[in-house]
Amino acid sequence: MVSTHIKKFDTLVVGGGIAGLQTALDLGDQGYKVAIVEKDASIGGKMIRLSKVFPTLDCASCITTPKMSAAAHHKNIPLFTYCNLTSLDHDTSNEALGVKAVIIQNPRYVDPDKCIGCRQCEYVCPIYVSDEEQGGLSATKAISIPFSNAIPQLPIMDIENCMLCGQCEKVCPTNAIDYFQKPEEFIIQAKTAIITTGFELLPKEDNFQYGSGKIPNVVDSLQMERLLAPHGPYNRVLRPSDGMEPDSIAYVQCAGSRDKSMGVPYCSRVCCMYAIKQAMLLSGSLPLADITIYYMDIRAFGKGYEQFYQNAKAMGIEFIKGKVARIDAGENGSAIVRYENQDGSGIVTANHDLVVLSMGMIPGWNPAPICPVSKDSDHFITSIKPKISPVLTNMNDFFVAGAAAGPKDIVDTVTESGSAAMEAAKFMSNSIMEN
Amino acid sequence: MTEKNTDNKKVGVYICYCGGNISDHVDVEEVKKRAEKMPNVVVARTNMFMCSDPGQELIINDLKSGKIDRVVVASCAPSLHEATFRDAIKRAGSNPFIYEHANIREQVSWVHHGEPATDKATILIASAAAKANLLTPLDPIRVEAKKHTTVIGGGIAGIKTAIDIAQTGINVALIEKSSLLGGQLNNLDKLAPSGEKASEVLQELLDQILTHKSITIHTDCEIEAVQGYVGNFSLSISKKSDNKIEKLNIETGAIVMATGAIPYIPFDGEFGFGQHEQVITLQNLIQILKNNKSTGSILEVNGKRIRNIVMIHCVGSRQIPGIHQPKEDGKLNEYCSRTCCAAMLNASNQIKENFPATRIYEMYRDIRTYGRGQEELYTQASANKVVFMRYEANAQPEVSLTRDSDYPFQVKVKDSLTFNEEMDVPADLVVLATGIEPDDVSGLASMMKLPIGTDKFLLEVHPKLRPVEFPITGIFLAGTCQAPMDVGEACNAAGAAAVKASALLRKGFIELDPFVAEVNPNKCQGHGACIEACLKEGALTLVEVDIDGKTVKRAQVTAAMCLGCGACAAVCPEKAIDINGWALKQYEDMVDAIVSDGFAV
Amino acid sequence: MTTINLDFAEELKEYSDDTALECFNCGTCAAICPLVHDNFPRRMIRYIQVGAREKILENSDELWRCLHCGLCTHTCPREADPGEIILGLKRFVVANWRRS
Amino acid sequence: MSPQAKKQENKILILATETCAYPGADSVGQAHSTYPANTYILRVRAPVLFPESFYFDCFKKGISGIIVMSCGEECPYEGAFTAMAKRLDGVYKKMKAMELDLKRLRLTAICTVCNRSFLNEVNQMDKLVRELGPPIFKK
Repeated sequence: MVSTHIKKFDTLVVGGGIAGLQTALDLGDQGYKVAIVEKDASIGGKMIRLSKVFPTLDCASCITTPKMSAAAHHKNIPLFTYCNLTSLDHDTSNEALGVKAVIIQNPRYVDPDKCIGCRQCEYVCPIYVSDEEQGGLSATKAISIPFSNAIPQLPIMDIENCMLCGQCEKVCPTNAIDYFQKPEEFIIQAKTAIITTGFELLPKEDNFQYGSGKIPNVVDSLQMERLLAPHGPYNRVLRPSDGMEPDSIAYVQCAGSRDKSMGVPYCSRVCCMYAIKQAMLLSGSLPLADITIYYMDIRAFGKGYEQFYQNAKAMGIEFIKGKVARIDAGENGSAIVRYENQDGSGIVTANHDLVVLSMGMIPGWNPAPICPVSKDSDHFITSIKPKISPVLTNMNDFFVAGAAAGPKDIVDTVTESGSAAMEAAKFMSNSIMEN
Repeated sequence: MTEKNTDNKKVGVYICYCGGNISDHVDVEEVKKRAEKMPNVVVARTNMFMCSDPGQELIINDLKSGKIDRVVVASCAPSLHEATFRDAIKRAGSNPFIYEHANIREQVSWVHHGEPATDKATILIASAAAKANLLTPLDPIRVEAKKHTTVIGGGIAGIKTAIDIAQTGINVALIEKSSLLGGQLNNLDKLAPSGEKASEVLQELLDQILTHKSITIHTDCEIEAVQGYVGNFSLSISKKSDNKIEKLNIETGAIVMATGAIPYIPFDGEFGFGQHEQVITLQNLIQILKNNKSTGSILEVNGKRIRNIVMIHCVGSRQIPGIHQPKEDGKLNEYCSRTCCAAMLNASNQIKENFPATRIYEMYRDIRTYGRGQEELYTQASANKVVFMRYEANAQPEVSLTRDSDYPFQVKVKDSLTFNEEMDVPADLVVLATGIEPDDVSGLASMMKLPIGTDKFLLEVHPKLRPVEFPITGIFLAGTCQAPMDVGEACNAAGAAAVKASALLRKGFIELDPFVAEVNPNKCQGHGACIEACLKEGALTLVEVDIDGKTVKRAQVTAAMCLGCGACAAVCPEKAIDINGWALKQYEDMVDAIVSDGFAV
Repeated sequence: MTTINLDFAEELKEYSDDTALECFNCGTCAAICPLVHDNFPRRMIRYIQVGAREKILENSDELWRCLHCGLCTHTCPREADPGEIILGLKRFVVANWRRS
Repeated sequence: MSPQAKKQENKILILATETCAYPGADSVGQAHSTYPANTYILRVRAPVLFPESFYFDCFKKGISGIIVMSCGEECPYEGAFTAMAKRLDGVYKKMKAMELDLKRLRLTAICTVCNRSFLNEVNQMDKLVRELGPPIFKK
């Protein structure tokens, strides 16, 4: 492509989750022009998909939506959603060594300038596909707005599953459907880049001890977030295989953290607290259910976290010290966990109606080969000054914040994002002074 | 049809079809006809997409021609397009606050059908028009702000905050109560997990701060009074120098609390502490390792060869009511001190790597090596042959002096890793992993009305939405005055606080929402009920004014401090105070419009 | 009451790789073991860690129920190699029998 | 059809906070869940604005039921929720004295995605006001 469009900003933020939004807002409020590039169709990242958040137990949506909307309406912050990076580096053609990103706008097959977000297309679409926004636990249409509070409110067409029946095109009041939309490349030039690419859960398919994702009613923790969310797939907590209300729920901690055999030797830092939080929410919605958390060490290290943990114990949530060694399918959709009882009495197998794997965090983005920023042995972005400024990377105009620099909870992420915005602002004010 | 009152405002109503989203369920043309008959409505128009350029043009033209002076748009949820229409009004040269929104998509056409939907849309428009009739142009409140920030506390968080803010062109005063910058960092050695020297980390920052021309450092200072509000605080400070007390005054736009924390000191007899010199705290051990010059296979402390060290975790942290002994003030440290696990393992690894024959036993409740590189410390400690034992909170290790052994101590612990067997560890040295305690800043906190949490640390507004801010606009917090943190975390908090302070002050003035309380001086009788009801101390005051030669009291709003919640409006017997843009009277008229089915007043 | 004795781990170096102290007692090996259900092999590994030499000798029959399937080693989160530790203990016990 | 709409009975007034309950009501709309149309949502910053008299005036004007949908403890104005809840206690006392059914006034917390709670509240209140009819004030 020869005539690629170039857009210029002060800062490019890669990733529109809570880290990206906060860092963009903190820079935008300083008067810098900040572009957020997000791979998903909506900003909001993992946080907008959560139910409630620890230790305050406030609704994740209510905490995230104001930040999403503040960024979306901020005059200094344009959003580029549903975009892929194809390269991100210093601009070698420019002596000022700014940041240059080549970006592909993926086709939504919907004209964003015409669409009014009315969802008529979604209602008429006859094709149902698995709804990944609900952890694959329910279905959505082949053309749909990803979730209710998505920003922007634009649908995406799942072109793989669309059968081109044309109904959406017919019903659309603004003629926004465009079956012929193509990926479009554009370039962003900026003085600085901030990497806020977040995390993914280690896939449960990778884990043979826990059934490689094949045992019914063994879900991962993000799926449980959806089950607990007020706008979740079933509007209540039901186990996926048969819609039964679970009486006994188990949490398996360190399922892919602190475990060299699973390739993740580090602690994922948030799983203890989210398991405790989910357990508390569950005991609220299923007061009669037994909830057990199998753990090695409870890491309730943050402000108010230990008290939260002690409250959970007082509520009757059972904590059992021991790493679950294996999970097998039991009768009637139950799952059997096997662990060592450390009082010396031997091995226990326990039946649970629903088992949640507190899967470890892995990086959401691998910079190689498109970006030369360096990674540590844990595959997260290297922080070259972890004491004085954990947001500095080996590239002087590239900064990092949030889970892109290692597993991190929301509280620490929000603070670190402010710190990244500060370092980027300092870098830009220095370069102004030097020029 | 009655003659329209000329005193009233000229309201224009603009109703959106939303391409069928609204018009499929709401008879938009019928609603338009009804709207035309509403009091004060001078024009009603419809459009397929009111948010489109042609739709916005309708409003702009009517405003520019003087046909209307108030705008109601009936369309989708205000979260989507309220800002769009306010912008359009601005483009027409009008004040954006003469606008009211009627939500007839999310709250009408998408939830109701047929005639009831049309009727409800009508009523919502009538009530929006009733409110619009009472709307007045508003301007953002502009508060002049000094481009100056005061950072209280010269530890790592304070130093980093000061450097960061100064770098954005804002002058900074750093106030430190002692004569030395660096705070607790002065007492640390190799920092967990990667072993940077605390002194080098500190020196790197000191090199920056000491040469920075926009930062003034005031050591040996006590803050005696804080007054004012965002943009215009004033601090009275007393400075000790050469046995003299010098007074100084700082005028500042924002304040950052970075007052730090202190190590927990065990009570006398806690695991033998204070009764035997070989029972020490983690902080003591760090000092010993820092000053240690000896080499050899065994560590020496106080001239004694240390063959076995027992380290006890969670001393003064994670305390449980009914199990742990409270301090004299009845207080327990129920929180986790966050940094001690990694610091303890770091110290163990240093000892094992330099003095391999010294044996280490760590007694823990949970190992909390949560951070990046910390689990590796734990793994490394295991590889270094540190032995771990796990105790339950209600069965703490017991340290006793021995006479019949060549070890001074015997430490007994019920070890859950060994099937709850009682284990007996002879020891030469007992190290207590003492945690972090909040420093007493109650004096400063009460001067500035800063909230303190149940854990006695300073309390932020919200841990996720506003983690480095206080409810008092213009006052921020950073570092361990908020909660235990390690150096990197404190520096992140410092950066976050700095970015907020510099965004606030960068223009030299602050623009605040115009939605604040306003007193009608003709109605106010100076009862003071509003002041009692006000949720924000200082936002409302009674002042003496001269009316017709008599001195009377009247309520006065400090707009920069008002939250705009309306608590005052509810209690005024004279209805003399109300919230601009969200007035009680507006709601009353809206209710009138609702009960009269869209044809009020 | 067991008095800790770290010399025992040193003594065992003769018989196998010295990895017992790398175990962090999660219990995976014990719960994954298809044959022995008495907290084995973690119980043995813990006894090495605290130097409970006699307890290992007392319970040494458990060692011979292990068929070295390798599941414990394969799933050990710390890569402490429990299988090899058990093998080493067998060597130690045999040597000890010979001596006595 | 006459431009004059039919007189609607049993109106329910909803005071919904702009940060929580109002977007919560929008979320119900996005889900296209229907609920009775005799409901009128007023967007408020904090319901602490309304004096006791406001509630009685509404009842006197003919409003049959009022639901205060607040942010609850997540209220962005510190202390406002407690102050408002205290005021409603006073309203309830007076309602009792006036022999007004206390169920005509409900205080609840609705979050931005609390669709089910919203629908529950609205449907319950609708059922109630249909049974009770408009409030009658006894002297």
